[in-house]
Amino acid sequence: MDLNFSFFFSNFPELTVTGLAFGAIYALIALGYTMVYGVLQLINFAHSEVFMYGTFAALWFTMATVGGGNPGGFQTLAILIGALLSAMAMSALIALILERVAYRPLIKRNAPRLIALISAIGASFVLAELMGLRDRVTGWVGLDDDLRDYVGRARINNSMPNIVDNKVLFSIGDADVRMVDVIVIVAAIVMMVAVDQFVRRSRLGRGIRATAQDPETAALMGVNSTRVIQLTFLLGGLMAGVAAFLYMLKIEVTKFDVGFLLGVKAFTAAVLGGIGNLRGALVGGLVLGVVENWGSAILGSEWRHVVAFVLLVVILLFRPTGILGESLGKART
Amino acid sequence: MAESAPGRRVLEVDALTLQFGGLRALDDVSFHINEGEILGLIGPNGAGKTTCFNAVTGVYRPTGGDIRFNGESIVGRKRFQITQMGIARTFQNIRLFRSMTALENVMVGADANHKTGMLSALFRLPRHRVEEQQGHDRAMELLRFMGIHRHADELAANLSYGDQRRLEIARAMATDPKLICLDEPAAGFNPAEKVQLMELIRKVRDQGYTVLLIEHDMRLVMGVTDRIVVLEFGRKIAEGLPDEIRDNPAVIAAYLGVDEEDAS
Amino acid sequence: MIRTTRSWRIAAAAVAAGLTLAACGTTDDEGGGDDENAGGGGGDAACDVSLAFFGPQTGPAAGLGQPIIQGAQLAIDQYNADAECEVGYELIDSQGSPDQAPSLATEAAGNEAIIGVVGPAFSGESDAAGPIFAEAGLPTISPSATNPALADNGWDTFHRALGNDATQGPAAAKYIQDTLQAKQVFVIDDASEYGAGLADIVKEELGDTVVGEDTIQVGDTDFSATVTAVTSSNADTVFFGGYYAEAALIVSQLRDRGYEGTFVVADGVKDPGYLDGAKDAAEGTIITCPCIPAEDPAVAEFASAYEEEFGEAPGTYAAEAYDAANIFLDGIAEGIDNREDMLTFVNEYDEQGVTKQLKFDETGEPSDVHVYAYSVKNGEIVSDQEIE
Amino acid sequence: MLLEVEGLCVNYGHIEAIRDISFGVPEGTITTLIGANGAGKTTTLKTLSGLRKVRAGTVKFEGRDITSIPPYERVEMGISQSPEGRGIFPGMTVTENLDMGAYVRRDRKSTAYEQDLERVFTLFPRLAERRQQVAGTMSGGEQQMLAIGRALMARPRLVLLDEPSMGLAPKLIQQIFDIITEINQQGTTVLLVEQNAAQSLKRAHTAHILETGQIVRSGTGAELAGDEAVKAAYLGGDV
Amino acid sequence: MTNKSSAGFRQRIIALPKPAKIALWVALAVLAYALPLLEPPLISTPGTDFGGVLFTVTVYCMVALGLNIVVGYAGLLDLGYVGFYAIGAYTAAILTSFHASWPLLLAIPVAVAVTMVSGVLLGAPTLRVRGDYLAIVTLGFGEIIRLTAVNIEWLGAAKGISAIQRPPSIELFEIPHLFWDGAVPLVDPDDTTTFLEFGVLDQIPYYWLGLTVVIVLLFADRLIKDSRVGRAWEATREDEDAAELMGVPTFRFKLLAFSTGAFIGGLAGALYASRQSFINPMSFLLLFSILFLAAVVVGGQGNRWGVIVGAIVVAYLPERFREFSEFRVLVFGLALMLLSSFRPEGLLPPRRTVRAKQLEHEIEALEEGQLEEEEAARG
Repeated sequence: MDLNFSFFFSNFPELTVTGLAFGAIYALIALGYTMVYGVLQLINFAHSEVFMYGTFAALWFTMATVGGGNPGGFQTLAILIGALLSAMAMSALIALILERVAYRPLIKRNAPRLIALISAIGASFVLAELMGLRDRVTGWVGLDDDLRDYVGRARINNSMPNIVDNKVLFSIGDADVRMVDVIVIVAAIVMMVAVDQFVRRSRLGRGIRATAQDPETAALMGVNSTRVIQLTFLLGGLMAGVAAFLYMLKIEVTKFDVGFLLGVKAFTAAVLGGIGNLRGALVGGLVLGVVENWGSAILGSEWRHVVAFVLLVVILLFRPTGILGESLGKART
Repeated sequence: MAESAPGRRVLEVDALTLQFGGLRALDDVSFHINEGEILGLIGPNGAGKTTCFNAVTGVYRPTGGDIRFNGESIVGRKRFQITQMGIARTFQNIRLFRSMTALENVMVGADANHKTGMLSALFRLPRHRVEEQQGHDRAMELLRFMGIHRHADELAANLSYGDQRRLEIARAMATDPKLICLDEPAAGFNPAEKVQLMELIRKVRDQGYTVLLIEHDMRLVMGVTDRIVVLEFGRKIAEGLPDEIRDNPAVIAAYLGVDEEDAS
Repeated sequence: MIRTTRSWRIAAAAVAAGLTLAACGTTDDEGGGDDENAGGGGGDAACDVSLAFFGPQTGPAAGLGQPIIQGAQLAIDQYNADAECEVGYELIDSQGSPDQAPSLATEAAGNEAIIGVVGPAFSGESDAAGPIFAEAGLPTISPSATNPALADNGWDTFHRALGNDATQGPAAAKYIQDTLQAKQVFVIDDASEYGAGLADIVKEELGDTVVGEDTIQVGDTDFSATVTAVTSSNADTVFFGGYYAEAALIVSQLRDRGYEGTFVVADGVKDPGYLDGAKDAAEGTIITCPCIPAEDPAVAEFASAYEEEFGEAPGTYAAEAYDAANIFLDGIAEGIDNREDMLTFVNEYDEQGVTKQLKFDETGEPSDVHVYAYSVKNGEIVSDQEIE
Repeated sequence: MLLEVEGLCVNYGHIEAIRDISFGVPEGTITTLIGANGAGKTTTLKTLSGLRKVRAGTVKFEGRDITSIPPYERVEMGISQSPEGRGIFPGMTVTENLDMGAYVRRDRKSTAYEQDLERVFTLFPRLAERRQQVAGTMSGGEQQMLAIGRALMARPRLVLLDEPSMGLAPKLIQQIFDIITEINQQGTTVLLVEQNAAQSLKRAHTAHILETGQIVRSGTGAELAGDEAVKAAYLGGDV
Repeated sequence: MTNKSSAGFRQRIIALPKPAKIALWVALAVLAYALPLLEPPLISTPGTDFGGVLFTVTVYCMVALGLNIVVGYAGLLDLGYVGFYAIGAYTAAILTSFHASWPLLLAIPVAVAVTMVSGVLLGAPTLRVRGDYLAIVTLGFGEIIRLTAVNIEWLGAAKGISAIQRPPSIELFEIPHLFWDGAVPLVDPDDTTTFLEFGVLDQIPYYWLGLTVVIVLLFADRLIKDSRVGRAWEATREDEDAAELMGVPTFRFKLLAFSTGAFIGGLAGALYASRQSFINPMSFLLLFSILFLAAVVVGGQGNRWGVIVGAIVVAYLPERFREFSEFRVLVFGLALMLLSSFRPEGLLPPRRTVRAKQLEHEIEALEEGQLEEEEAARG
């Protein structure tokens, strides 16, 4: 293992910006983990698939609208917004289905928390495999030929038409900062702030926090807990949809199992920041993205994930409840 | 007289101070417990009784002052070590090992003084057999003493509320303590049960244990304790015999209030 | 025992090719065999025999298994189309993991009808299953396992229908040095057996011209640190040892950041999926491959037949799988119905295949490997030259 | 009758926690349920607020059958509860806790809302001093005040109080009961569940004694307080 | 209710006199040993070798028993158990083939010891972290182990390590297999297994070895569970603070649970490597940690027979239902979801949980919801 510090220092700004961009995506996904954990104390293992379906929605929308060449100006913006909205809608839908099918029956029976984790793992397999076998499904209903462009190559990478010109916006030192990275970082932070304010200021947000702290008492205050749980999944899903859209903008390629690794990382980010804490998700995501990039630069990209997990362990040793600690949920003893 | 009990000081709390952030939960509190005595610790809610308890049993580490048990400082020791030294406790809100049987709960207490490890257990070495037998016998004896031996094989979670409270005391006694700390043992009891409890606490003392008792029910406190320490806002405001405390104007103002019906 | 598990899709493909579905199930009759001796088209061809595919049909590596399954399927379908006795085709799904390989190989070894195996697909599962096939005397021809060490295990049943890393690596390095005249090369690999093995050899051959290296992990999608490393190294050429999925992402992200050097990859990237994934960014990529260019009529014929049957251009190693299956099928056509004879037949085989002259040396390596360079032009992989 | 309970049975598994109890809460009164631990008091309250499922019987509020409507709708109708063990939201400030009490109200910006807030702060001056304090750091007595104040923020017709005196010092107990009486005098109907029989009988207009899930005696507070059997079982003699 | 019939069955077993009980167990054990020879239809696995699958099942049983100590007894959620499994396998591989050529019987104890030490090294800093934080830390640990193996040449990198030693063979006699003609079992003289030949083509002796280890572990598990150690684990799981205050050095016992779990994981890994004779990092993906955990939870954490059942479900069913081919993972996922919602306590929950569940409601009713206490138990 050679330590390559000269490379790291000479490219510090670029490594940081690209790290922040990917970290912003982690942060948005982490939000879904953190909210569900805050309210239900459950690790929503299938959240990674919520994200994955969002990437496909963005992909399909773009494929359907772009057609041949590269549209210009206003049309591009319309397509981008459409792709964003369809990703959000798809992810939110999947998140709600997940809540209904994989969680509500267990919550009703007051099942042990670990079994809910297993149910989520099962749901994650099912969702990923359904996407990976989508050509079979359309085959059965006889739509295979019509939908070939959309369902074909079910188990390998599918890529999105390139619609944003990734031009250099400005430079820091001799590092170029590019369009897509800026869009990703800004959009992620705006969304996170919006959600944070919603949960802090709005009546429904207060309902979420109350349910997180004490579900039974919250019910006595007139909070409809089923609604609150749905809302939590919905918000997490919407944010995963935004993440999915931004991811497609940046990476342009998706696959039925793309969620797994990202999900693990995003969950790591959530824990890093302090699970249950919305701002923690943002901080955790950004820190994770940046440190991964730095670590890759110094040690080599093969140690990227190792760097991430070592960072997690080190942080937890010094701050056992993450960088910002828990706040949405009650402090657990 | 306070000194009527056989003189030796089991526990000495010396200028104990405990600070959480900006909040001073205990401020220069000093008192002691003599061997064979029942000491009551009372005070309004938030006065620092449970905090004091937690400091004595090692849950919190004091910010200042010292706690000595049999002359030895326990500050900085681990909780299980303090238990092994001879301080045991019960909890305000019952904390039994719910999915273990009553007998097993008490045996966990008895295990505090045992040494059986993995290998002795695996090969059923003599030490394991001896300790297991001793633990079992001691646990049954304590269950019988508490009058709940018929429920020995029931899950702790399935015992009635009163029996759970008794089981907690039995479990604490099984650790073979010198000092046993009871945190609101009468919470949730009706008057008849409280009378039984009072007798039980006396019986425990008569077995040679020293008792530190936190309790709100004044009838019980007045009836069973040898001496009382009163805390308010983290400070000791009075100490003395039950009768002295009852008539202490500071205590009446801070704690008892004027309604005789409850305080009598 | 129901022996044949075909996906509906392949069955459907068979129907499309004008075959009867009855062929799908082999008969259960224990030792009954066919009463009528195989006459007709196949002459004295053997009956009641099967070939097997051993590799990932499901799981994360399924994308690499698919073209192999289909390549061998095409060969068998073409054979069966005018054979009296149809050859069965078993799909043994290892999910690409060496974990399940021993049990699967043992079962395959116990199934006497299987007289030839196309696979195992990956070197890892080859390592785990190889001793079992060797013990059972069941000949295998791998269309895709490239770890040079596999041939050194002394399994006489082991063969492969493609050059190993040790033949392709130097060729790639030679091309980079001589044809591209590269001064500064950045080498990336994907830490897989195939990719790391190849990259190591390329690095060794190139020596001092290598100005930087990095290793990514299969399944990663964000390579910004690697891209920064490449751009800041001022390399004029990047070599990537790995498969097409990551190659497409890396080249896109490199081009996205304005990198303009040459991107060189090997046969693991010669797949339509690379073009789909990288689109414009793929333009100009150099792909080395030990496989004959499509100008050759046999190759073109294979490609069009494949496309007709499966609706897509042949993917990575489809042609090698087709060749491997055809070696066995030639043996079956000659009446071979047991493993021992098949092994001898394979060891002595020497015919022109779609990818190369198919002849094995005593360790099971193809004895005559030519490496060709291809390049991506106008969104297509076109042949460039043979690397001497 | 503001609240009418008829033939109520509640089960846990196969065990009957509440067996066929019937009682009413007249508008404007304090009604108390007293009984030992395990008698079914808390279960009754939880059933009234919809947290437990009813096996048989009906609950009527203002004449309307509410037996099977969910808890949050009951709050909207005007039943609010201060739960056992206080159940404040430890991570929220005092003000936020009070806001939670008004969760079902949509008039958060109105003067009526401000008035209600002032009313709570007048009842509990201690809370007024601690508006921005995080509730989890307050003492047990203050938490109890907050829980009661929070229940009032819903502008309930009926407030259910579950053991407000539990774990409190004698002096505080009196204060709490004084405040309960005051709340009632301000026009809110109170259903009080208590173990502190002495205090609650003294304050209540009507009282019911629960034993093992059944009502064994009913009467006015004074009647029961004077009853020898009740005295022996619940008020305790001198020790 | 299925509970009732099984409870009735259990009652009848318990009522048997002791010699009869022992005879019953012995008969069960003999049946278990004979299973691969019998090749019973329906149970036997088409498409893959039955003996090999059974060996895999025994490895999963070992892993499940080990993980059950960590998760089920001590209540520590470990999502990186595959890391220990990997350490055991790699140590055995390195010592018998890659960097040395020790005999396997010497390498296994060392592998197990190394794994145990690694358990202590991982546990010492991380066991202070609670609950779900521990889950993610252990998950990270498992991944670190795998990625280290992928990236370090000394550990074989992605190429892996081949020619790992097999156990020494003692070839004694041959046992014929059965052969089923419809419902009629016939003895097949051509198909035999040589007793204790750990060869290449016959996986059955590995299964026997694995089964023996599982049986030994079951005994050991029982001995430990019914002792001060087992009680301390349970008390820690139930209420860590209370346990500490009752004189249980909870940290030490958690560490003991962790390293005991690691011990068993390492043993399973070493045996697996030996049967496989080849390992590479592919066999130690995060997915396996998840499957191991699924085995424990689906089976019924805290009950040694439950986790055995869980291990069988997780290891055997996907092999048995190879016919689903590409839909296997989908079907497995569905099965996990269905099991979770229909048997939330696991297939065979600990007897106590069953009893506790039945009585909990009664008590709750009688005790009138002691809220705080409930929370303490939940938290």
